[in-house]
Amino acid sequence: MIADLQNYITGILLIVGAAFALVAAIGLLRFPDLYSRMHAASKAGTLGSGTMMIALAVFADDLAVSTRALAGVVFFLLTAPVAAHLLAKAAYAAGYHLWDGSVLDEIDNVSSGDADRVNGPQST
Amino acid sequence: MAVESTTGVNLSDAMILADVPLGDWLVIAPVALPILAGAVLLMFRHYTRTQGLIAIAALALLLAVDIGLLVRVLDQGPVVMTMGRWLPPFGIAFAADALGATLAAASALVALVAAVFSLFDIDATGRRYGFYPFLLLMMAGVSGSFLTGDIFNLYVWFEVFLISSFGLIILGSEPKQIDGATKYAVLNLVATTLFLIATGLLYGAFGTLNMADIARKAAGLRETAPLMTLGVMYLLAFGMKAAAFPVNFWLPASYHTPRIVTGALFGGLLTKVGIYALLRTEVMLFAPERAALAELISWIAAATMIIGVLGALSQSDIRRVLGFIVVSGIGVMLAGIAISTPLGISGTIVYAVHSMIVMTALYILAGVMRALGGSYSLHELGGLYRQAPLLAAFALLLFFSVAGLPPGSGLWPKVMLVRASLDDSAWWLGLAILASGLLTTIAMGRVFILAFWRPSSADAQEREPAAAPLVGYVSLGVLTAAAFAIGIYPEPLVGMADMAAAGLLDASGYIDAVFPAGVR
Amino acid sequence: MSFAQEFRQIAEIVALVLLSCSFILTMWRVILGPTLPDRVLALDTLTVTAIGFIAVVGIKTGFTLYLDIAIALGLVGFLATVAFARFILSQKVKEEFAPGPGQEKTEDGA
Amino acid sequence: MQTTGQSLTFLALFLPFIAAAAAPFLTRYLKHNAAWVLALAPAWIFFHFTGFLETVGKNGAVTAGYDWIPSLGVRFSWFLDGLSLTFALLISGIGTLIVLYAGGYLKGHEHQGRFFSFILMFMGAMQGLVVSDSFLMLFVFWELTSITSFLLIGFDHGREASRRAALQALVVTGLGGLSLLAGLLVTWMATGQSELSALVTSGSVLRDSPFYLAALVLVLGGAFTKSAQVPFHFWLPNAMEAPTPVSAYLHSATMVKAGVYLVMRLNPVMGETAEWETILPLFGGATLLTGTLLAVRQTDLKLMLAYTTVASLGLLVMLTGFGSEKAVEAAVLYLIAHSMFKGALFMVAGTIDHEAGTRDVRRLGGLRAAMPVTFAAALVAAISMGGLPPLFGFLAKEEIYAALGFSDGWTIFLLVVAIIGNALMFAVGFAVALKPFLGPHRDTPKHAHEGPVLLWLGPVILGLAGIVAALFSEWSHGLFSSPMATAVAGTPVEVHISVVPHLSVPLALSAVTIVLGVLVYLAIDRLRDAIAATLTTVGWGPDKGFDQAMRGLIRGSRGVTQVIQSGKLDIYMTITFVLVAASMLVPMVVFDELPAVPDFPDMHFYEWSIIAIAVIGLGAVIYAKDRLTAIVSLGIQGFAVALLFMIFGAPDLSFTQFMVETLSVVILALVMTRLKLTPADHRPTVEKLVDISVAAACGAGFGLTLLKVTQGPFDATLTEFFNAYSYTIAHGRNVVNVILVDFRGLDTLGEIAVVMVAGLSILALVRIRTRKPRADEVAAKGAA
Amino acid sequence: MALFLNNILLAVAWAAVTGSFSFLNLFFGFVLGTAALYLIREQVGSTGYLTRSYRIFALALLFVYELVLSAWRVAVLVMSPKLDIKPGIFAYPLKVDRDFEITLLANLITLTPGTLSVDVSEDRRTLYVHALDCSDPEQLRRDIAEGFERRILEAFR
Amino acid sequence: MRTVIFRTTAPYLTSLMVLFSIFVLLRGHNEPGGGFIGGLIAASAFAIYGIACGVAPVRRAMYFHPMAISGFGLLLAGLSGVLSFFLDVPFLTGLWATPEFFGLSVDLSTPLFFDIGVYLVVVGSITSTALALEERDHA
Amino acid sequence: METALAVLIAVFFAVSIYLLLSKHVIRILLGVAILGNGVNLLIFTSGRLTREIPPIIPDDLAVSVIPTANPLPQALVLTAIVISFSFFAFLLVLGYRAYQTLGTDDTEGMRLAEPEGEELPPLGY
Ligand code: NA
Ligand code: NA
Repeated sequence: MIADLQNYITGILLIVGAAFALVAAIGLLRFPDLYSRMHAASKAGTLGSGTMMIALAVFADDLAVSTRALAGVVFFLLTAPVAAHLLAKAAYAAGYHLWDGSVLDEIDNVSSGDADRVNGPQST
Repeated sequence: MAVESTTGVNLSDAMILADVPLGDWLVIAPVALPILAGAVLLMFRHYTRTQGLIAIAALALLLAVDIGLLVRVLDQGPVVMTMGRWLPPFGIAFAADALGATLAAASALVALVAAVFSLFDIDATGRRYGFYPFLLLMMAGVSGSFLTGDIFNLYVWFEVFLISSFGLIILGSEPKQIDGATKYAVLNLVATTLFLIATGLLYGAFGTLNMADIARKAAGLRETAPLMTLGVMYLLAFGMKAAAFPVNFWLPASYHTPRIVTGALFGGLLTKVGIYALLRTEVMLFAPERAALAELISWIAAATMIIGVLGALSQSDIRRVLGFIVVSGIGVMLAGIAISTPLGISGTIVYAVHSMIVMTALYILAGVMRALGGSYSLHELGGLYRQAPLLAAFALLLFFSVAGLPPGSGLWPKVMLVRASLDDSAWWLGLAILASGLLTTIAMGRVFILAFWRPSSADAQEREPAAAPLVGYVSLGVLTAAAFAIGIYPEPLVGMADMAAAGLLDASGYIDAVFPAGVR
Repeated sequence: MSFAQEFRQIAEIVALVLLSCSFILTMWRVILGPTLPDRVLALDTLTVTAIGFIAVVGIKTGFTLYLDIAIALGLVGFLATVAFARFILSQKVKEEFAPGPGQEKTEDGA
Repeated sequence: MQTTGQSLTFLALFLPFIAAAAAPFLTRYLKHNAAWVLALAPAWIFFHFTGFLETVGKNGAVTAGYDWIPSLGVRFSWFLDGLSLTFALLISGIGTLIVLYAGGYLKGHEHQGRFFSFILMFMGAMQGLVVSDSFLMLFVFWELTSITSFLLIGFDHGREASRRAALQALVVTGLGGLSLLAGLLVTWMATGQSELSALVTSGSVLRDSPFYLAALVLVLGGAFTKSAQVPFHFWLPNAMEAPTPVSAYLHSATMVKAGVYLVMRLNPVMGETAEWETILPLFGGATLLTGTLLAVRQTDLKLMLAYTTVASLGLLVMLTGFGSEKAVEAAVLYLIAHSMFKGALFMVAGTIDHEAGTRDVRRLGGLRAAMPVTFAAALVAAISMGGLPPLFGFLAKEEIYAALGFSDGWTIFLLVVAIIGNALMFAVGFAVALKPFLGPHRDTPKHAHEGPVLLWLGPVILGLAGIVAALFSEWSHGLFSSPMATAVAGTPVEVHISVVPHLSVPLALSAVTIVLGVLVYLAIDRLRDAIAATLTTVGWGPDKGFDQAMRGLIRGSRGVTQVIQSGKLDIYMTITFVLVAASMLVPMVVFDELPAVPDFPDMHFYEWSIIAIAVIGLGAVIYAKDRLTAIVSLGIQGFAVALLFMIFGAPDLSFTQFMVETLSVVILALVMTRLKLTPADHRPTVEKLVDISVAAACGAGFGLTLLKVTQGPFDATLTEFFNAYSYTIAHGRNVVNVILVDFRGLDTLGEIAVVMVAGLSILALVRIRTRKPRADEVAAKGAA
Repeated sequence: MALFLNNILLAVAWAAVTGSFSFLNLFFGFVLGTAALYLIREQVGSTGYLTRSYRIFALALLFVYELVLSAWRVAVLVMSPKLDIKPGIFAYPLKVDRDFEITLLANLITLTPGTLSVDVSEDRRTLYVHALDCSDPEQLRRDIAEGFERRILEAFR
Repeated sequence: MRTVIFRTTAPYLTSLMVLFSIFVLLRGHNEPGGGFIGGLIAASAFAIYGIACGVAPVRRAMYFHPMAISGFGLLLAGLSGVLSFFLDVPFLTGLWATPEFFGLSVDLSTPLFFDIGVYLVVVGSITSTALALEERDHA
Repeated sequence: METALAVLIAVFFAVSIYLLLSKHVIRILLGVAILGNGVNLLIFTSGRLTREIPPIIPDDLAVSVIPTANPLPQALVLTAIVISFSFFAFLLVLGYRAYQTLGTDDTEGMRLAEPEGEELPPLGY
């Protein structure tokens, strides 16, 4: 009975996770600029693989494996935002434009210390 | 602290349980010793003063060990140790036969002498950034290559000496050096990669990596496995390592760029490892395949000798002259492999030892000439005969050696190889050997008359006469004496080479040593 | 074989299909670009997707030892993105102020 | 063989080298008087060899020796018969005189010790050469004579002419040496004999073998170059660049006879064939004429003698090749005579040079009063050279004419050649011996007077020896001539000719020769101008050709090298990969090793998707327009590989691959931040097409070979072993790791050595900095 | 004290990773953690560290809730046939001023789909956040201030 | 890189990764992992630390020069092979011992020390490379 | 499976060699990296393929009972990966230094060791 439950939960988590991964990929394709794409990629993606890791944790009979899988999820939650932040910051500092349809850009010149600004603040 | 089995398996099915005689350690010591010494030197690389002395001590010990090994091999046949005491072919076997032991001893001698010379040639920066660890690790790689009985392990040792040679060749970071090193590194990487590929495929076909095992299985696999293709791949891979025409370009492109002592080590050692590998694979493992390629190898050999020496004639930088001379010598050694009669193989081995000693000595000579004459260029050098008569005597003996004239060491292998060519009806190969000898005589004779006899130019005379480096003389003296000794009494070396050649052509002794009776 | 197991196995296949689609779509972004950070992001996404993939393969084969690879991948995938970010940052600055090749000062040893 | 005698002979062969080694030290302490000590070595050798005269005369030959290189079947063995013994005595005897003479001549020279050393080595080499029995021993000593003569000719190395002459000698005799080696090896192969003593008795084997002509040509190649036969004659007169007449003497009077010795030695083996009897007289005759004509053209005493030496060698070769017993006798007699008179004349020329300060025959005259002893010695030598009684030269000349005869057109032709040659030599000989001494006294750079005893002792002794040998001809024939002629002919020969003239055709021919010679002597100045004019008109000779050949060789090799060693990595790589492709595809096709056509692979869809990722990643690397995109794409294909490893059950590999791929990308990115590299591929389209073809061929080769390999059966013994004992003995469940740290731990040890060294080299690369060379330094370095 | 806590956490992490909470393993993890912390001793010296487990737990709970909710929103957005987004970067004035808190806040913002921390100003007073829907930046600022930032302040002060 | 977020996170990540690397190293004999992979992870950790906080803190943190660590690793690996010399068994023979410490038995073996050697070599060399390159970049 | 891999490996080699034949150091380096992967896959495939079953002996057994993937090629590839990574790193830094010191990333311009139009050696004596 517990085994069946394990199987069901594993299956569901797998599908949900994979679906999120797909969403991430689609978002990566559909969104108009880097910054928007990052929402899809680093969030949906992390969530997706995190879910699949949890599926593994559920599936595994070995407590050690399960705790390790969960520890892995925590690792991702630690690293993913830092990576996303660094990439966004670097891209912005290096002068990669926001999408033309963006409605706001409140970063002012002084703060982006690493490089010259390319875009001025845009407001609608 | 003994090996034990957890589940009661019979250990003797998997392991050699007999105690290892102390003397068998001689076969692995030439690798373990320089690795450990190199590691220690690296840990204390800021002690630049003592680095050289420790390295020399380690290399002297290495030479002693190699000589001990050679004596043991000559005395009782191939010495084998299987690492981790696993039964061959499952563990990596080190197997020293006369071929490997001879070349290992010669290489240790050369390295020791070069290390002595390096005291003069390598400055504190060079020591701090690893000259001696590079040298020792290179020797570990070279020794490992000569002694291992496992083809993948051979690849590993190739890589060890290759990466160490990279370290040596870039040490100093002169622009010219970087340029030469780039070509050296890229092309050599291609060669070793090809070696690795061939080895991977060989494993796929044979299911084993132990060379003795390969040797005894090859006959049964000719139907199904593409052994001809593998044979040619090895030929190309090792031909490139040995700098055979037309894949020799990496050598003249780079050997003149690093510190001269590095040139000495390279010129003496590295290409000979390629020759060794050719002997091991083409002669011992792929004999029928080699026979089918004999004609091709002969032409490669002839072209290599002649192209090499023509290159030497065309250069004005002595180091570049020497680089091409190295190539030319490779052609001579290939001739023996093409012929592959006992005499031919033996000639190749004698030539290899001769070339190790003499090429190293010639590079060191170039270094001393540069120290005294201020240049490597034949345009600028002069007056060395008057300045340093002893050096001239060394130079002359070495020039005669490399040209194959008495009383130098180069005469006998050439005699052997010409004779072997004639016996094999490859008269044109013999002719090529003799022609390359004549051209080498011209090339070296020109160096002598220009650099030694010709009075130094007016502006050179204004220069302060440089003091002759004592270590240069010592190194040269040792190597020249060795070349002279081989020249006037070659019998011991020829005897060893004969033994080595016999062992290659009939691998049963080697196989029996690796797989003693009763082992599957 | 119980229905629950069958369900899980179907879910594995579905997940693999979805992940394969994600791989391909992500690759598409790599090809399209258009900018450097877009490609880096795509690579990052690929890493993340690969982690999921490893988890699915781990479940499918029963060899949960693949998990450690996934963990390591999570850690080092981060490193790649960091390095790229650093590269992207330096690039702009460099192209304006970088010294030409070989114009460095003499400096022997350190 | 009595061992004491054997070891004494062995010592005799090495004594010159020992003396050579001692010479510089002795000279440092004894100055020129060291000559007296050093001369003891050749003198002792001379007396040692005289001890064999009786045995050889009785028994024919003495052989002895030691094993040298048993592995090659090479012995250090000597062979003393009439031929070698006579040569040995000439060499050691004259050698003694030469050492003494050199003591006087180079008195006070700063490198006198070195010079003693060289001539003693040279002597030792000659000595070894003529007594060698073993082929290879003969060859070793042969080459040693070349080498020591190189040193002697270049002794006055400050002058370019000396250096040129030394190199020329080295090249020409080196060429000959190699030819000789080849010839000896062919002979060895054809006959199975590697010792002269054995070969002499099995000449017919060689003559009948298909290798005869090859052996003949190759051996003669050695002999002719050494003995300065046309067209290799040019090096010998140039060798007179040697600073002293002493070395010049060595070259002309003995060393060059090495070739003659060889020809004589092989006469019983190779002779009496059409080839032998055509080639030798032809070259010998040509050399005789060329030598004498060029001798007439010279004004330098040393050069005049040198060219007559060339001529004499031609005569000797001609006679040896003539093929009759008489001719052999003539050759033997002439050889002995020549050694003595030419030796004396060279020493005389040297003495004149030493005392008067010039060797130009046009500036010398009237020295008879100042140098009476020298004049007397010169006169005796010239008489012998001119073939007048009562000297040994007369016997030789008579025998020559007796040998040639009038039997057919060929012999008449040779006879005419011999007469002309002898006449010219007569003239030159007297020109050397008389012109400086007769006539009115002329001013010379130095005020001439008689030289010290060391200078005149040699010529006088040689002159006396010539007279004694001629007067007591039966005795000297029995001692030298007959045994030597026997050895050369290969059959017992008795020489009987004596100084008592008796009316005969040869005597008439001698008279003709003398008349002609006197005429030439009188007209020598005009003749000289005429020859000089002719030579100027021709404007080319082998000597000039040598320079052209050397320059051509260097220019040509530069041309070849520039093509082969282009300096462009791109070309090197292309050649390499063309060969890589060929190394797989050619044997596969030629030796029928192509794989069978495989079935379509059964792969799961997700496996295909990983393969697709890999391929797309690879494509992206190629098409990447900027380097970062390329790096990203590189990472992608690496990831795909890692995933492949995973789905094929290799977690460790996959793990490592992910790590390594990431770190590669990281390091790439770190390095790239400092580089401003050309982003795109600038290869021209044609080159791209070539490169694509090469790459595709290589790819196909690897793929096909792999397919072929995997289609064969697989031997899984190793795998089974590792699986069986990984846990049970090695205590590890991860078989891959157990292989890495235990079963094949040594691979791993090497591997980490690689990692360590790579780290250290990178550190060295990054840390050791040099400044960029300035443009002018680049140029300078390029030239260096 | 803070270091000691860190060390304990590392030991627990070690135990979790190795899957064995035996005393020996925890001890071993603690020793290794000490070594690991030693490596970064310069950076961890100044961080104040007070455990308020309940508040941390509450923060975690909020995070999971936000994560799921906004993930769903982004998924819907991605999958909707017409991509209707108004992205932009808005400045968020920070109340938290410690490095650790800023980092935590920024990371939590980033992890929640729909918002992404792009940069922190030099003076560490402003966080620049990219939002997929930036039509009402004031609302977004309010959400953060009332949500994550408040919980962080509660948990760590 | 000049960002507070990264600089704050990196040290923790570094220690976490070092920890994980040791874990991977020690279990390598029975599960995927081992010295090489562990070493790579640790080297990545130091690389990140260096990128985030600069090279100098990393160098101080490691105390020894990375290449000296690498050399020590090779020495350790080599010596664990040489140990068998004293037992009359061939080079690199796996030797096992289970000594007791405070009542707990601990498995010690030469393959373990060998693997630790591998780990140290990899950590040392790759960290040295990464730091050298990062340093040049900052220069 | 081996067939599919053989084709893929062929593509790996072709791409890598195409890059190696380029004149630009950076492309050559990319080629080196890909070459390493191609070789590793080749060795791996050469020892025959097995799906998904890693050569790890289960906790409750002393010897694997089901056929696992061949561990030996895996060990060889591991060694090879490490080595090729080391070489790649070295070459990368070398290429970088070459660019710095020689001022070009075009191998045709790297002519310091073998300069064009060098003086002939002395033709005299
Ligand atoms: Na967010
Ligand atoms: Na090309």
